[in-house]
Amino acid sequence: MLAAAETSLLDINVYATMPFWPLLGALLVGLLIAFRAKAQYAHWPVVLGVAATAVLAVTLFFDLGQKLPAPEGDSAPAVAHGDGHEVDVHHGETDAHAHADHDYPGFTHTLYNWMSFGAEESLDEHSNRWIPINFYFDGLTGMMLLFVTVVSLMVVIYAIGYMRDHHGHPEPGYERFFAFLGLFVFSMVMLVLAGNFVLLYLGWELVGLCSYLLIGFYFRKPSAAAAAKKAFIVNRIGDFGFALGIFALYMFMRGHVSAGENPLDYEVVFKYAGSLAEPSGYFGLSQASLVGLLLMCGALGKSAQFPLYTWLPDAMEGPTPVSALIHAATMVTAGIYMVARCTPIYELSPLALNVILTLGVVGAALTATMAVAQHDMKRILAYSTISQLAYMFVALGLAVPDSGVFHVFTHAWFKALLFLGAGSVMHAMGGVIDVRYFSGLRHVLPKTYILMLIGCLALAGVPLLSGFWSKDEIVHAAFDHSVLVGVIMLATAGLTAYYTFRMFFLCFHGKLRLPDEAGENPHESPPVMIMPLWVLALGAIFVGYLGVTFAVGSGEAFIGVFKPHGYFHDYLHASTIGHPHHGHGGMWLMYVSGVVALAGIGLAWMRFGQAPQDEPDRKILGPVWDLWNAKYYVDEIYDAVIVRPLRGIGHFLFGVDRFGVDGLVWFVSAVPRGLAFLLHFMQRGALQGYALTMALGIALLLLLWRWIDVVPPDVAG
Amino acid sequence: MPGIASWVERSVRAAGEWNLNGMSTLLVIFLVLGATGLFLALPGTRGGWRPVGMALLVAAGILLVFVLADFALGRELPIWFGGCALVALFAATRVITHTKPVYSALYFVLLIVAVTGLLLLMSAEFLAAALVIVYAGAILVTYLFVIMLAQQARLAPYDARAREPFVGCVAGFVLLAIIAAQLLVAPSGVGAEPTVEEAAGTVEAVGTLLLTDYIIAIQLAGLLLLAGMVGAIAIARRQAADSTPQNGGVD
Amino acid sequence: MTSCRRTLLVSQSLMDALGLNLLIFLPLIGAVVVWVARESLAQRLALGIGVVTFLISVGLWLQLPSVMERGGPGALVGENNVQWIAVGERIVADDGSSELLNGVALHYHVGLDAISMPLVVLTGLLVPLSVLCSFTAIRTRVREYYAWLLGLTAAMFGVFAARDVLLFYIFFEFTLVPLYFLIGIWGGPQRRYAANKFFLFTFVGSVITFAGIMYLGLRAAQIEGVDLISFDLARLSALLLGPGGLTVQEQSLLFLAFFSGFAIKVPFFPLHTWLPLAHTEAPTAGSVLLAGVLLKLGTYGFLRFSLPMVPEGALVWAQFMGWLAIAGIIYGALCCWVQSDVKKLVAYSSVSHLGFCMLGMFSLLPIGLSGSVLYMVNHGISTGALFLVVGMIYERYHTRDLDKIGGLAWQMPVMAFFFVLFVLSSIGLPGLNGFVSEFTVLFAAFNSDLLGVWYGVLGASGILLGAIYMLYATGKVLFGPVKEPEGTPDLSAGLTRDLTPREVVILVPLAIVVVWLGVYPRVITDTLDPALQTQVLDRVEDAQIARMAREAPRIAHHEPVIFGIEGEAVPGATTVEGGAQ
Amino acid sequence: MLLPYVLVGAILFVLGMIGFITRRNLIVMFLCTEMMFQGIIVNLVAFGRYPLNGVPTFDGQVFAVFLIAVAAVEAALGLALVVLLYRNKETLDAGAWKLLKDE
Repeated sequence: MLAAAETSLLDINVYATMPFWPLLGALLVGLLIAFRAKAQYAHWPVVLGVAATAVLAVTLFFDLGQKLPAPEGDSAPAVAHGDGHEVDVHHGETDAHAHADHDYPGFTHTLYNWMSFGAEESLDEHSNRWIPINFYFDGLTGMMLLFVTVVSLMVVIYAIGYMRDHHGHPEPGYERFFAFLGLFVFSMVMLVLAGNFVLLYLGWELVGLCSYLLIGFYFRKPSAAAAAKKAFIVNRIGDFGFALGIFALYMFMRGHVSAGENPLDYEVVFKYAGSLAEPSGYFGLSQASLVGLLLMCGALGKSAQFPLYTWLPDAMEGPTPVSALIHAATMVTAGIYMVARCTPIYELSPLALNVILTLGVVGAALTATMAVAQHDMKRILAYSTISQLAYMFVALGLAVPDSGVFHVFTHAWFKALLFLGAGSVMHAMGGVIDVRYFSGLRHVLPKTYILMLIGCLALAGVPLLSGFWSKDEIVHAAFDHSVLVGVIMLATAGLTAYYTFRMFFLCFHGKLRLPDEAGENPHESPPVMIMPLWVLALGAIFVGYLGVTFAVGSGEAFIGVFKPHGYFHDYLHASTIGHPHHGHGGMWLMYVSGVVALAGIGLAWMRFGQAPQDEPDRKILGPVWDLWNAKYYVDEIYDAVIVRPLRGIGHFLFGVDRFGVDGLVWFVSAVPRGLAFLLHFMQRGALQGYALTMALGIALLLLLWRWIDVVPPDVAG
Repeated sequence: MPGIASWVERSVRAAGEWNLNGMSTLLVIFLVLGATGLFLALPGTRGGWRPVGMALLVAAGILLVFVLADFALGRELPIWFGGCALVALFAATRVITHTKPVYSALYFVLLIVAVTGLLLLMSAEFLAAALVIVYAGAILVTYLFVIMLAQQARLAPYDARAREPFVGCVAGFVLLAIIAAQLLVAPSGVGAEPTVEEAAGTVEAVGTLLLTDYIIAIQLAGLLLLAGMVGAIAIARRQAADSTPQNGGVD
Repeated sequence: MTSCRRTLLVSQSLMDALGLNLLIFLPLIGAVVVWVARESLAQRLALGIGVVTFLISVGLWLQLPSVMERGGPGALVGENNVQWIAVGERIVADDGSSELLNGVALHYHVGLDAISMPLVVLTGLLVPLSVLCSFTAIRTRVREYYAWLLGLTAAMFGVFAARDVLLFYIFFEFTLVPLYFLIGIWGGPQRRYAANKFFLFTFVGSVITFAGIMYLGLRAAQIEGVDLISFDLARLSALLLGPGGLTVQEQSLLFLAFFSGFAIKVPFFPLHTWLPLAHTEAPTAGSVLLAGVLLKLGTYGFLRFSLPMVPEGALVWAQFMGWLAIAGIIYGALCCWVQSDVKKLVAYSSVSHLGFCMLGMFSLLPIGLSGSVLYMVNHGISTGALFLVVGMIYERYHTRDLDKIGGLAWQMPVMAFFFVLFVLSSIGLPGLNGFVSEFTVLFAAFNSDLLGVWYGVLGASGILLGAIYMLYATGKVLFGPVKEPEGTPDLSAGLTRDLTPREVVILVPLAIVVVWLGVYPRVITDTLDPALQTQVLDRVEDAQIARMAREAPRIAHHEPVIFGIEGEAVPGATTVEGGAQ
Repeated sequence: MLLPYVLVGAILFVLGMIGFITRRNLIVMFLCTEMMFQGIIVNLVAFGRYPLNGVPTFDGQVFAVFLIAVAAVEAALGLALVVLLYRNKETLDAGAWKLLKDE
């Protein structure tokens, strides 16, 4: 048990408070708003809350690294199965069930029981099944929390500077912004910590809500309001499947679990995950495939995968820190996290993995091409985010979720850096973000220039920066799977380098040009904004080394020093991910991928090095470029194929409601109405007529009385 | 007469089984005669037939005497009863057949007197007196006032013609048939004749009853009378206020 | 010591009984007083009575756990049983007490168990709020208005408290009259038509229910072999499901009889057309109580009467009900999406939401039933709150047309906060109350043997559609550029641009409950679940066993595997059929 | 000896009813209602005097007294109404008032 362990830094109950500090901060800010306090210092509660969480997350990271049993596998010493139970807070019974096929090294900490399922028929009355509020701790949790909270903290600090005008006065809604940010960090930590699927769904929806609220932060702009709505609804489409997946999981699980086990707890689900190999009885799929595909729908929405990615570019309507935090670094990786978390289920379903792989490959390539033909800096980054998320999806589809999570990890740092850098540019340019309106900014924004360069290099996958290591692993796995997928991945990587540096050169190189909005004297951002960027930049450079081993002198190493797979992977293997099988693609691929990245950058330099005003690509590609620029008209197609017909059905049904259903009721009422029409001639208004009717009525009643014969027999004698 | 009596009895028993066909033929004839007679006697366009109607009604009355006499055979039914009953029914018939409301009202007085006789036969002296005083003395006078007030110079068209006499007679006599059939099969209370002393004390007895058991009801009746008075005044006032300007001064 | 404690308990239960009677009669007396009071006093008086009833209802609620501990899951808080209307011959005992021998007896039998308690507290909560929300909205015939509102309150408490079927029916119908006048006098431009339609729809349906209740009473007397017809709930259900009880045909017909009254009230899919109209025309308080409480009379009726009294009928019709519920969910949601009147939109969302409620109920699983009761409460809170907010907007802008207003979040940030909160509760955001009920209901539908996966799938599409129409409305009302009709906001009634403190006071309790029930729904379900099990589910399960026993011979004809009850009972399947009910 | 009285009472009642139905004059119609009262008074007294079982009581007479009171009230109000109606339309024809007619 972690709490009892001597070396653990903090008590488990302290870790369990982790999500609530930002929430507390958000609530305090809410109170400040309610009592109309000054906005100037409204960020403090949230900053402190997030900082507390971040500190806890870092501590937890090291605690878990020490305490979790070392993973079994060929490279690590084998550990007995029973070890998982020693850290089991939730229920201490150690008798392994016969059909429990896996024990994962995580453990659960329950706060309280949330919802009741009532007593199940198969159980005795006293063992209700619950959906508890519980947290699950394992390697994946620790790793996710680490970057989520640290990146969040950086973004929150950055926002203190960003959400102000040039004179340092807070924007309108400053407090609201921080309240939402606090709420978001709470939700995201909840999502990662959740110990059962319903709580996961809670975090899932809450981060969606925060995304909705923050995209719509500038709600007076119709485009922002529409984008917020779109984000929420598209996510809900995925959540529809996600919820069904949870239902299905419960349906399949409840037969397997024993008394006292809550069938949606991670611990229970993954313990009995092996039983999901049975056929489900629907569509000829196995249970694992059905559950896996349904859960995947959620990931498609949340992680902006093809075909549900369309909300993410629009989401850039939100303030830039939001784009950095929610729509690049953290929230959008929730889908990847969820699929990785469910590795024991996906392992059983090649079908689901193939679907994930296909969607990932299509998405990665498609959105990379779109990014080539955009003008808006944030949108370029958004498409690149989608493309990178698709990369991670490919890793999941290739059954190497540790590589996927590694890319999630590295990506969070450099993408947050890029977005915040773009935000810095935007801040200086007075809100203009279209690369056509400015260039040569390296003269006015030198620090931002350096930081952005680091971010772009990392994103492009230039060797020795973090993006390179994680991306290379995925490319490796892709080549292991098939050459076609590998080539597509590699090409996409090249494309990524190309469009990233297209943006970079257009923005920072060439002649200095400024938009009118920038004012006379654009200046570098204040330190409160630049400092977090440095932290992120350090991350962008160095976090990749967590995932490699130094093997100096070994022949099987990149440039003779680095070998793939390192501490990160070992750490991660102490989780539900287990030990994915990695092929040995050979070192040559690493060199190739490095060369491809550099080639992409070089091509971009050749074409955009002087930040040309006209689009050189457009001249070459012509209509194809236009198609890319128009994002393949996917939004328009969705609108025409789904939205309009559905709304048409709504109109139709409302018409049916007004005339059809109501008419039906009218028709039913027509019978008495007709009868009344026939009878209303009797209503002649003459007094005697009524008297006559009354007399006849009395006669009839008497007849009836006689007929029923209620004269009591004893009186009749 | 005994033959008729047994025939009646048989019929009555048959009626006990309940169907209309089995009912006393005598009663049926009475009902038919009465209905036809009343139909013809009611004011209307059949001016020439009114005497026929009257004759039929007289025949019906005689039949009724037979029915009653038959029933009373061997029991103490005073001859006074027959007399009062016939007078009452005659008066009642005239009330509804006479074309002139004044005469209707006067015949109604006769009806009251006859009913008083019936009540006396049942040794209900107090009620008999009350009936004469309240009805003949008070109510009918009011009626006459109103009739005078609203009197038409000549025969009013609505008095000259009955409204749907056929339907009315049929409905009325069907109801009567059903009631009579019920009565004939129902057990008939006999009750001991009161002694002279008892009979003499009815006023006291009724009075005691009214002021003991029914004291609350009496209060309520008083309240009702008061409310009626107030209502009548209110209506009268209202008409004075409302209708005068509209009708340009009827009075 | 023991006797002392017993005395304490007795006096406690007497206090409870007094409290429950006050709950019903205080508003009734209050109605009369308010009617004759001074106009300036009427508002405060009504509010005071509303608050007192709320406190009483909470007080009774706090008694519930201890009462259940003493008296088992079916125990009643504040039980009262008096013969009220009795017609027939009596036998008088020596001590002067008399007992009815034959005829009809109607008991004033009231009491609250864990099933009705949440709804009573919900009513208690909504009544003072709806009084409070009328302070500025109602400016004509003020005394009458509050009198009718309090009359409605009494009827609503009575319905949930009644333990006598006929008494239930009396209160059930009695709710119609005040609301009829509330809509017909203080409603919108089409109020007369709306009031008539509302009255006719609900009344016609419930008359058939009345016939069903009469049949139940007669049949129970027949089974027991007495001349005395009475309608006590416990007696009826014990008799009707005991030996010689109702046959399946009778049960399914009786279920339809109940259906006609309750389904219109719910309202179920094809019978819902009165609802949008009534909601749009009703004054805000009327809408709040209509959506918050009165619609629950239908679902409560199903739960309290249809399921326990005619469980086999419920089994026969369960799938039919499931389909209707799903049709309601999808149909209502799609209709919502195309509304331009925001109040009508919320009204249609009720159709959709109550479809969820019924779907859970007819899954006939423990989780589904408790989810369904939770849904009743949650829908009452979130939809009631939405109507309140919409009413507040309407008071200022005199329009509810989505195309005429917009961007109000800028003008009224506090209102926007509450609006968004209640919208989120309504679309089932986890952590808020709507989620718990929605999720459990869908769980139940998905896992039910009677309904099954496809019901769950189609029902779950409501999650998606709900988000679409609600966010559509939110976007139109709150976001985008500010759009206000000419000459508004109208602040003549002493309002401010954003919510006044009074209005905030109205919404804050609801907001608290929304969050509270979202994170700790067990405050209801801990007592609710055992009560549902003994009051409803046990009977349904017995009926299921009986049904299986009846079908066993037929199945045995085709396959060797026999669904036996208690193993060897199968050869005498007919005896099982008779005995197992 | 109940039956003869009751029969006469019934005939009086029915004759009154026929009169009420067939006559058009409001005053005569009112007279007819009084006639129906007479039939009922006879019945009440007869039932009290000749009970089906037990000894004669005076309750029938008491009821008849109340009936007379009611009749008096009815006459007062009814005649007031008749006068009112007459003043409004100058006719005693009951057919002149058909406001309840459903067009």
